[in-house]
Amino acid sequence: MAIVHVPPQMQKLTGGLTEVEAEGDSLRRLVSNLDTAYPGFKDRLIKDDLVAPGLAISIDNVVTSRGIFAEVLQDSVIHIIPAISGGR
Amino acid sequence: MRDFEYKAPATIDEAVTLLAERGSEARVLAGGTDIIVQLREGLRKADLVVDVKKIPELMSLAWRDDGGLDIGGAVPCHVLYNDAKVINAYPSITDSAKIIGGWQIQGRASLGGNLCNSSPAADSIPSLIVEGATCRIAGPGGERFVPVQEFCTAPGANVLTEGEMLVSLTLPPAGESSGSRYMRFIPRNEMDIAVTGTGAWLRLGEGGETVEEARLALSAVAPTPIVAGEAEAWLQGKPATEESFTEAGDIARKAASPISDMRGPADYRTHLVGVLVKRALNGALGRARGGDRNPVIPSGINLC
Amino acid sequence: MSENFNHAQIIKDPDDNYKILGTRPVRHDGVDKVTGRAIYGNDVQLQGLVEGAILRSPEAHARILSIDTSEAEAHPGVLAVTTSADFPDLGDKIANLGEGPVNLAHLAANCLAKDKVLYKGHAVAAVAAQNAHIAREALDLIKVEYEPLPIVTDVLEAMKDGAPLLHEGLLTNLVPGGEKAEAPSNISDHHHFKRGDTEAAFEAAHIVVEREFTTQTVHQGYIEPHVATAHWNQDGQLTVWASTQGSFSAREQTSEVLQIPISKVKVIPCEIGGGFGGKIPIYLEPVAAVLSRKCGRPVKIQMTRDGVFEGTGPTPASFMRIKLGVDEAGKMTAGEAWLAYDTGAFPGGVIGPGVMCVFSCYDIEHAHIDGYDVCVNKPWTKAYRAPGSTHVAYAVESVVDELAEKLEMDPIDLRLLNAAREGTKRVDGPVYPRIGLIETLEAAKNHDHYKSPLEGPNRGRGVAAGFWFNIGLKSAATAHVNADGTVTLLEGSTDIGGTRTSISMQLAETLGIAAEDINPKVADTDSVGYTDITGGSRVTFATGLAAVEVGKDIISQMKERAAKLWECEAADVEFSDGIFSQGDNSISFKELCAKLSRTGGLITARASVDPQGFTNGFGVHICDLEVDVETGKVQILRYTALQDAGKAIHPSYVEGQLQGGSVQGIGWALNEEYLFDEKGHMLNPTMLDYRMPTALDVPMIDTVIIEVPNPSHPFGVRGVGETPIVPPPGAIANAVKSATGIRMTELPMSPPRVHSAITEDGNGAS
Amino acid sequence: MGKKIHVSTTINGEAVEFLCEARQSLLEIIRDTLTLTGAKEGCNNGNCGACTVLMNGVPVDSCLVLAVEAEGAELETVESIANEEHLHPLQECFLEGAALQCGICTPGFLVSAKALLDGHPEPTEEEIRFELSGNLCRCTGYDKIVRAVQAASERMKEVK
Repeated sequence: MAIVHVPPQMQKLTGGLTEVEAEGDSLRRLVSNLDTAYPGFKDRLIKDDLVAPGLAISIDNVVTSRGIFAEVLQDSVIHIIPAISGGR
Repeated sequence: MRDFEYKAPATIDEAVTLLAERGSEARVLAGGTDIIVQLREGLRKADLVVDVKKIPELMSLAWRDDGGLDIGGAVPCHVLYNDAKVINAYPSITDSAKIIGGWQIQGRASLGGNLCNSSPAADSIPSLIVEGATCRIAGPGGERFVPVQEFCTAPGANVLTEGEMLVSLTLPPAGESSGSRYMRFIPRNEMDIAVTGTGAWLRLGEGGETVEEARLALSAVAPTPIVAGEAEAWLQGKPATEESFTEAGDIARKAASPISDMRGPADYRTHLVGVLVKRALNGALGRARGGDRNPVIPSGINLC
Repeated sequence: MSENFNHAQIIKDPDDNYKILGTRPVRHDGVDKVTGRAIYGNDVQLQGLVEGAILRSPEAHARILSIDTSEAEAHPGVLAVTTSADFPDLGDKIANLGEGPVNLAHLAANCLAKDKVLYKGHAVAAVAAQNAHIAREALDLIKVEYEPLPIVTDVLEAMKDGAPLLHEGLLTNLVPGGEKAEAPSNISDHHHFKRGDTEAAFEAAHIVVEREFTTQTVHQGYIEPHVATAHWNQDGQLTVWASTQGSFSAREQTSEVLQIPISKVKVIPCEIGGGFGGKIPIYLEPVAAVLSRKCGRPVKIQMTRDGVFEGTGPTPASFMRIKLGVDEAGKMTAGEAWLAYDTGAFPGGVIGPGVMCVFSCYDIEHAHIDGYDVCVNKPWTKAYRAPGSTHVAYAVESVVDELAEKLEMDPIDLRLLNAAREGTKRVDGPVYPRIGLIETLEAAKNHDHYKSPLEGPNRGRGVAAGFWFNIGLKSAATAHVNADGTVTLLEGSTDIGGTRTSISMQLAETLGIAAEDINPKVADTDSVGYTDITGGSRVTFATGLAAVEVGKDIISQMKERAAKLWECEAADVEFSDGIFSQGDNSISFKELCAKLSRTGGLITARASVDPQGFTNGFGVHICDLEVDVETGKVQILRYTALQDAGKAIHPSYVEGQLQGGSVQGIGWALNEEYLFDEKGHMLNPTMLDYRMPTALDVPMIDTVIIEVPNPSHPFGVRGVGETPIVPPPGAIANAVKSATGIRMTELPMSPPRVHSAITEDGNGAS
Repeated sequence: MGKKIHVSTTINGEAVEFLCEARQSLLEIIRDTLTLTGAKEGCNNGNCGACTVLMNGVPVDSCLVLAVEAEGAELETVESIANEEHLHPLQECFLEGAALQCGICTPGFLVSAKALLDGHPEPTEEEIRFELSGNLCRCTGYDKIVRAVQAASERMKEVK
């Protein structure tokens, strides 16, 4: 199971848990499973098949540019962080 | 910018006739480094631009028999600071000429232009004042002479009336045992407008230990460049020492009535007057005692 | 010849034995650039070209009641006039433009204001005319009726209840992409990170230092003004000649603002006269396009210099409160940061990287970070070299310096004790891969500069560290192998600082040929695969990787040709050091090229990459300076920049990045700032009064390159370009403290500010 | 539009005539009319030096010269620094020393530096920095530019 670190402002959805486990070999599947366990995640994280504006997803310490199709491994560690908008 | 007519007369008479005919529609072009910017930005308007650089008197350096110098109104700065005789006679003027804008500006800009632009922060005006320069002005009514310290009347304004133009700056012979220095304070080391500037001129008494006569002029601390008369008078007969110069700086501060603007707060400018008067007097003293008269490259501490 | 140029010290990776990488070939575009032949945006000359000019708002905040362009249209020589009425209605559409989401309505309204102007200098209308003089004359004939509104320019003022609102409907994003605040405000985003129990950790700390810092708006200051030329053909095809950091990004932004398919837009990248992040957004392209559509002629618009300062995106002013606690040994145990950056006129500034960079150099167990992006009546802020990181490094490195002083510890030792390393978890979550901060700090400590005594009154030395993420993103490249043994390389990364060469060198290394045998071309959007912007310190890393992939493809195709010659299996052909071989057969790359046309034709190869393995860059800077205590003026005496640069492909250009970034940071630290009057008008929109350093203001900048290879790149490349701007303000502030005893908590440390701090402190001369 | 004025001048050793309006700058004319686009517009205000050309041997900001003032003048632009076959030592040293990144300021620096070395073949570092302070560069931090000028000064001495 991959570990998802939940940022403080989303911990409402997890009942205060700072990290949760979820299954899924792609970000899409992982978020979908996460949403089943903790309803609301999918809406927060995905908009129109893309990672929601303003957000970035770090999988194993690399901010992915592959959106919901990014590969997730069995022991991956996921962080939800702000996107570097314009910050390039 | 709006288009205009361009004339380049060959004589003073022609130029004065043109200027008199066209009155406020006309602007004189010398080096152009101020007027072209002002026309482009709409700060000044002109229907006629009169380029005076084809007039021989405006482009010449003429040493007079009495040892004095007439600097043509449009002689560019680089001519002055590349002339060893000018450097030796009037070092504060070449100090100024060497730091007005960058090299590219100095290839065009002239002391006459700097004076006629009449900015309170002009670098050359304090130097011209302390070296005792007089403006030779031509106009429809003939010639007249005005000391530089009386030339500027307000920011961007001066005594020239319609039809008049500055022909040259007349400098008295440089005295024995005298030296001068211009210093300005700017946040960068080059390419900047003076937050405050100071011209200092000294003549030493016999033995070189006392001040026989001093002249001090300040820029960017009043609507026009000014003379620090009280400090000048106080210095007379005083020992030529750091202590005297510090005191003179304190007295000179009282002459300052600066405004706060983006280049510096008023109290800071007033403070700088004291620092610059002291440093410029020290520089003038060194030269009066035979030190190097070449313009100083303003990098490093205390060389602002 | 090269001994004259005094190159940097390079601390090499011992396993490194490259032939081309690490050498210093002359750049491929060099001769064109020293002879004046290179074509920059404003050098484009086309048949029938006319020139445009932009009308800018004299108000910092106002409703536009009406715009009357009739008189301008009637002016002789005027060909077209446009306002935002000519743009399609974009509603509230958010587009994902490769580098991140952009609110299209904001993007368009920044190109030409819609119903409100939000800052002085906001573009309102544009004119195309026979020449720029006429276009500017016509601007004066456009009548705009404004209803002035109250303004707010200070970030903290703008956060207060009752502050004038820039966007009536703006609700703070409390969670990125999710929950929003209930009442409108100027705060567009609130970011929040928390780890551990900060309160208890501060309670238990041996020493706690807390300080507040402010910085002012600064501009990238590229010497080339923004310029764009557009030609909208009768067949609906739009061609844009742009000075942009990303031709594909410019194409996407332009097509979205104009709501035309990207296939209808071709962007031809010109040589670009500096960007530093400021030439990622578009300003002129859609405006020139609409004018061209209206008049049927190609239209070129070049911004005036005051237009660049007032109308493009500088980087934000900020307010920061930083608190750090250490135990008796100096180990950092607790950190707290409260940051507010102004985003300017529209939401979406650089607070995101700010909150992620603030404690990024250190391993801190308990930390709490809040960051706010706040709209104010100033130009829409944009990226500037390591956006958002310089601000926080200035603040944090000042506090770290103060801790070292209180602990009576060497400031580098304190940093070494707490430095992030492989495995350290950043406060925002991610864990560091192999990084080189420790190596860089050690190199600084051992450097002659740090070991030399500094003597003389009012002199001081400061050090500071800095961090930047670097990025990967997408790059493509195509190569044609020529019969003479050279390779033509098409790539899409606009070359701002010599990247044609750093990319070509990676292809040359792969192929075992000379860098001069590669002929690189920066191609237009129709001629090369999709490539993201030149920014984020990514081009040598990602486009370089595309070139390596291209090289591998070439080798594999050429092995087949060699196999044909030798009647063997391609799998049996070996390639090494530019030689193909099998058994006793061998042939050089060049020789084989000559035989290509007879073995099936010349070869083309291509690659498209989206590498994920980019990694971070850390810098440590050492600065000696002297303060003129009578005037408050600071003179930099000696400066050394050290950086963990991965493999330095072309060391001269790595040094150049370190030196250029350092001097930009020195400018930011000492004199650069936007000055505003009470009406929100910028007072200093000229290169005279916006005081960037001149050659006379800085010393030589010594550099040390520490090559800690990036394990995810075949040659170990890390990004380099952005990190060097991060440490200077902190290093200079710490040096000013050491020289005068005064801690400067405001940027810039301009002479009046330093003098006033000295005077208030009572130590200096009055 | 204003009345056009006829101007005869010499640019890079060739006699040239052009028509211009009085308000047009020398920079506009050499770039747009004479298509010598080596001189660049950075500020159009005399503050950056990117448009530096030599007028009668003296460096000037061509944005602050009216084109009509070029009547009878001798002008040199960056295009004249190299001869038909060889780059000037300054150009070689700028390339070998990587003294340019984006390259927009380079033509102005080369023209100023050439004027400097022509009049002053062995300048000190401080003199180089002072004389080039009218040319702004935002990419290099000036280090490599100053070194390139120093290297060119050495190389020109060797040639002599």
